[in-house]
Amino acid sequence: MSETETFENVVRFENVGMRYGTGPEVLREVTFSLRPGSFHFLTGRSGAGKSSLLKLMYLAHRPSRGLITLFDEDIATIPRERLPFLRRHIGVVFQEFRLINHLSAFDNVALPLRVAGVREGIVRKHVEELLTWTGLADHMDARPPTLSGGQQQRVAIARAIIARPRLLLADEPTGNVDDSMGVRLLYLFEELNRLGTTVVIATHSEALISRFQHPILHLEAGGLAYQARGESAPPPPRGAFGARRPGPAGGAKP
Amino acid sequence: MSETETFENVVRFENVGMRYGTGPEVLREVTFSLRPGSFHFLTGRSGAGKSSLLKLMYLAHRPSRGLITLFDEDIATIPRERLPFLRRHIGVVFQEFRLINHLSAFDNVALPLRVAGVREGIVRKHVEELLTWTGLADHMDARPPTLSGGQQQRVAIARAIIARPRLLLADEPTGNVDDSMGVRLLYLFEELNRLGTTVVIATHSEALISRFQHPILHLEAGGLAYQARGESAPPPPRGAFGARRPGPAGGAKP
Amino acid sequence: MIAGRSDLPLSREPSVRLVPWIIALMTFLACMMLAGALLLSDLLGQWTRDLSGTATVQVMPRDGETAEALQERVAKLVRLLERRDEVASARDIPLDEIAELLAPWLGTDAPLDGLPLPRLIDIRLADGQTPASLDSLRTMLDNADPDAELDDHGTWRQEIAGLVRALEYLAALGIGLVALATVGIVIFVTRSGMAAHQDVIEVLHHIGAEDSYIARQFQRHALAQGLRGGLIGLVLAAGSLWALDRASSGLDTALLPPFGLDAREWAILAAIPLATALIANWTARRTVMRSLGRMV
Amino acid sequence: MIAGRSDLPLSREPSVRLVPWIIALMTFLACMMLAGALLLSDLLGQWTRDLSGTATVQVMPRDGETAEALQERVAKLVRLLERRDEVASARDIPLDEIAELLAPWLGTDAPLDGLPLPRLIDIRLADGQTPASLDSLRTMLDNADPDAELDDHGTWRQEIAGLVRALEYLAALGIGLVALATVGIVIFVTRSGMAAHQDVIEVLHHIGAEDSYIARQFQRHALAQGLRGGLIGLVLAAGSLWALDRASSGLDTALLPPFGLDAREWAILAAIPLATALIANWTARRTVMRSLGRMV
Ligand SMILES: Nc1ncnc2c1ncn2[C@@H]1O[C@H](COP(=O)(O)OP(=O)(O)OP(=O)(O)O)[C@@H](O)[C@H]1O
Ligand SMILES: Nc1ncnc2c1ncn2[C@@H]1O[C@H](COP(=O)(O)OP(=O)(O)OP(=O)(O)O)[C@@H](O)[C@H]1O
Ligand SMILES: [Mg+2]
Ligand SMILES: [Mg+2]
Repeated sequence: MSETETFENVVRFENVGMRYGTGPEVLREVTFSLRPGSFHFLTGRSGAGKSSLLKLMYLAHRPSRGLITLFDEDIATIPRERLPFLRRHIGVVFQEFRLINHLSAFDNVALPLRVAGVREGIVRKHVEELLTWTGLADHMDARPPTLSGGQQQRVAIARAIIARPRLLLADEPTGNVDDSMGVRLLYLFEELNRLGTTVVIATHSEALISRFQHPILHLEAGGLAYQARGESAPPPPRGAFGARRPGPAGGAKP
Repeated sequence: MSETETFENVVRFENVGMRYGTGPEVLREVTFSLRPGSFHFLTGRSGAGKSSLLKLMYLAHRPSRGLITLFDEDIATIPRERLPFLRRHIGVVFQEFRLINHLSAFDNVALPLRVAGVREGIVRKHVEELLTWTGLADHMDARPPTLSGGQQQRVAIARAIIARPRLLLADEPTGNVDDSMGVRLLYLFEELNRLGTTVVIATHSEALISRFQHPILHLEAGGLAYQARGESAPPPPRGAFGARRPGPAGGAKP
Repeated sequence: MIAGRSDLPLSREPSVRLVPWIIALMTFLACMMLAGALLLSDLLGQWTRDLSGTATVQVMPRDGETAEALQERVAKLVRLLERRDEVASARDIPLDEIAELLAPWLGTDAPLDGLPLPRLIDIRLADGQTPASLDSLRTMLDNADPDAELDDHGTWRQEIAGLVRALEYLAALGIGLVALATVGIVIFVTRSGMAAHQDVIEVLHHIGAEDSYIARQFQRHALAQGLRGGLIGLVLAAGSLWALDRASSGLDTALLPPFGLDAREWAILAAIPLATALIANWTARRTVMRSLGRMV
Repeated sequence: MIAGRSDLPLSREPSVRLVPWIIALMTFLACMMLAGALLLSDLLGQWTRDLSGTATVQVMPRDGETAEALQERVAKLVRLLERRDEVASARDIPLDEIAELLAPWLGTDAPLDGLPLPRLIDIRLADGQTPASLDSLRTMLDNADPDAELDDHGTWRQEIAGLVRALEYLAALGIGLVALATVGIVIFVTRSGMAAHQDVIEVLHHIGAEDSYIARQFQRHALAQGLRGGLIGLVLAAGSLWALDRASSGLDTALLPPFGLDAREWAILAAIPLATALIANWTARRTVMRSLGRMV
């Protein structure tokens, strides 16, 4: 997978099932695929399995059956050593944020760049830019427990997109911000999408869904009830959005 | 404060200021009062100070200046030993839930009743009833980390209202549930309100605010921008909602 | 752990589960140290009893005195000595015993009969004698018989007493250190166990639980953990001591006393797990109360 | 702790801050135990050297032999003995020294001149002698002079050797236990320190950090904590030993050797904090790697 490579599908699920431990299947017979550059909402009642579906996509959980491909590679056959480099192309906004409490907002957002070995000067520039954009210019040095719920959520979003991932998975990313901030954040996701990132947003907000007319993946009782068509044009030329990731095989460059 | 006593105001703030540590004031000159049986939305942009205002009301933080009364008592003069009994009359839904991860959903919800010394048979009946009502009948024995975001939020709400508090403070209680569940939960709060509980709900959801026409406390840059009139009739006669709290001075009855 | 509804099952995460084992280990160490010290003091007690409780009176023969006259004088002194409070027993050492003692120097067949040998009286002192009581014995002897001399084994006694004191200092230091370490570790693991429950403390507080109720939950938990750990440690220590006793009985050195503890010493040992549990209990209470005190 | 951007400052919460102190305490204990064992082995070494390296030859006078002839025989035996490899030195004990030794039994003015006293030769054996070499000495003496007899202090030697062995067993057991406890505690506190960072491990993992990168962060942290704790413990132990040395020099008992360690022994002590740090490092790596291994 190189910087310029294109894929047929960013994500493809085929008859995927998933269960936690020995519990019942929370996902059943899930089949869908996401083209590069597509933008989907993931909907469904509370407990329908949205977060679980996302967990499969960001490799936090293995399916109990079925086939999953990421960037056209079967995840069951990818050797473990390569997974970290794959993960660097996937940005995740966790429903419960998962910020590191003893690091400042700045350091939390800088983490993906530092792990990938980006130069500190570049890190500083991009992180400050993005935090300012999300209205956190005054809170860069605050630790997450001293931030309001919405501020924490924005830090989590900034961390997910700072490395300009190829696939962005956001779980309820606007649950703690007001509607106007929610709209502003969705514009941010759309901008990222225009630059080639495939986006999936799990949300309950009917306001957002109706305002931004993107195709919908709807889960009902563990199964995919319908998938609105999500074909989109090949990714547009890339601009200078966020920090550049280091090259293909992902070796950390100092 | 006895079961039948009435108050002029459940909560009264007068020129209240609040700061965290040595930081800037996040609340300034806040003045308002809540009549018994009133129902308010608390709104404001992310970071405006909603959660901070609620913290003052549920006695998690002291004001840096100004006067706060709860049930017509100045909280600065209440002896520390009496605070636990005061707290049992205040139900809180925390923005970040704060469930106890190693207890089952059932035990989390039962906690306020057990702490107050309610009989186990009654505890079981009321907790099961309430969890069923909130759609968690199948998840009573699940521990919070194995619940979905919305399920956790509903457990947190159930815990806040199980002891039928006189004052219910809910911080973004519908951020993780779908709109229909959000409406259902608000009906629950209104039912509680009809039974005499004073309710304050911090929320970003314009859909909810416009659907349920309750007065609004709006925070802007740390100050109370406007307080829509919240006069309401004296509390209606009480029905059998939730478990009965033990009597006035609050001593735990076995 | 759940006895009735007012009990709150506390978490069983790995780091908390380790707590009783750490306490067991430290209790075991403290028990072994204490047992070692008790055995050492037994050993030293025996040595010093052997040496310091004794003295010798040397009765020099007078010019031209017959063996019978000397024997008479010795017998008189023995009777005198036995009447004294300072003396537990006095024994005239028979001539053939003296010959035995002298064998390395005089050879086994030396003709002792013709020699004007001094006679010896072996004295076992009563318990609790001081140098002063030896002095009064000496005065008595001087008056009774100017040719009798008291030898209290002073040099040897001082040597041994110095050694005993030094070893006892060391043992006390060792026990003190292990005790300190045990207390430190028990406090640490209890505190870190409590830290893992900080969220529970906060939630209970906000729900309207009284401070003493919250503290009680954790105290009970810590007490149980401490007691369990302490008992495991005690059982391990008892087992090891028993094994050592068995092993050492094969050693047969007359210098070592029987390698076992008496009932009183076992009781002292058994106090250790109790102390451990109480420290854990007290630490839990203090930690919880202090963290509650920081809240409104 | 932050050296360049690839370093991640780890949390400073109270329970984590305690870690180096616990490690310091255990290191201190281990150092004191080891120092005690080294001193004990010095002490026992001196005792046994004093006793087991010696033997005595008793030369019995023959009937009607003059003092001069006896002296002649003794001198010949001394020359013979000094030529043997087994013997470091042999010394004819002069008559007045014998008289001194006999004083308690014979009185200070006993007329020794007329007595047919046996003569004694004091032998200091060469290093590394076995019972077999004593046997060969005995044979030699029997051939040279049937009236000379070798006394190798056998009974005493066996007593002391038994005691030494028993004490050495005990010391080894004590050190083993403290070492075990130290390892256990270091592993425990390192692990519970890591558990406090479980969330960080997970987040780093999801962000695409390689396992070895994550482990390295924590290893470095644990190594630093272990080293800091170990050094504090070593410094405390060194201070205590110095203080003990000062205190014991006031005790003046000839039975205790000078209370200090030599360079080699200090080097052994200094290895303890190093070992502690390495154990902490290894535990951190294992803990992190295992918890990463459980993730996809
Ligand atoms: N770690 C887990 N172990 C066991 N069961 C789990 C776990 N996580 C989730 N579940 C269960 O799986 C089901 C789906 O959960 P999931 O979190 O995917 O729902 P969701 O669609 O994200 O809901 P929400 O909108 O409330 O966040 C739920 O019934 C939940 O109880
Ligand atoms: N514990 C704290 N220490 C220091 N500052 C804090 C702390 N908690 C909140 N703040 C700051 O106080 C301000 C108000 O925060 P608060 O949580 O009250 O906002 P909010 O209105 O609840 O926002 P949101 O809608 O995002 O939850 C914010 O700027 C936040 O950074
Ligand atoms: Mg979810
Ligand atoms: Mg808030």
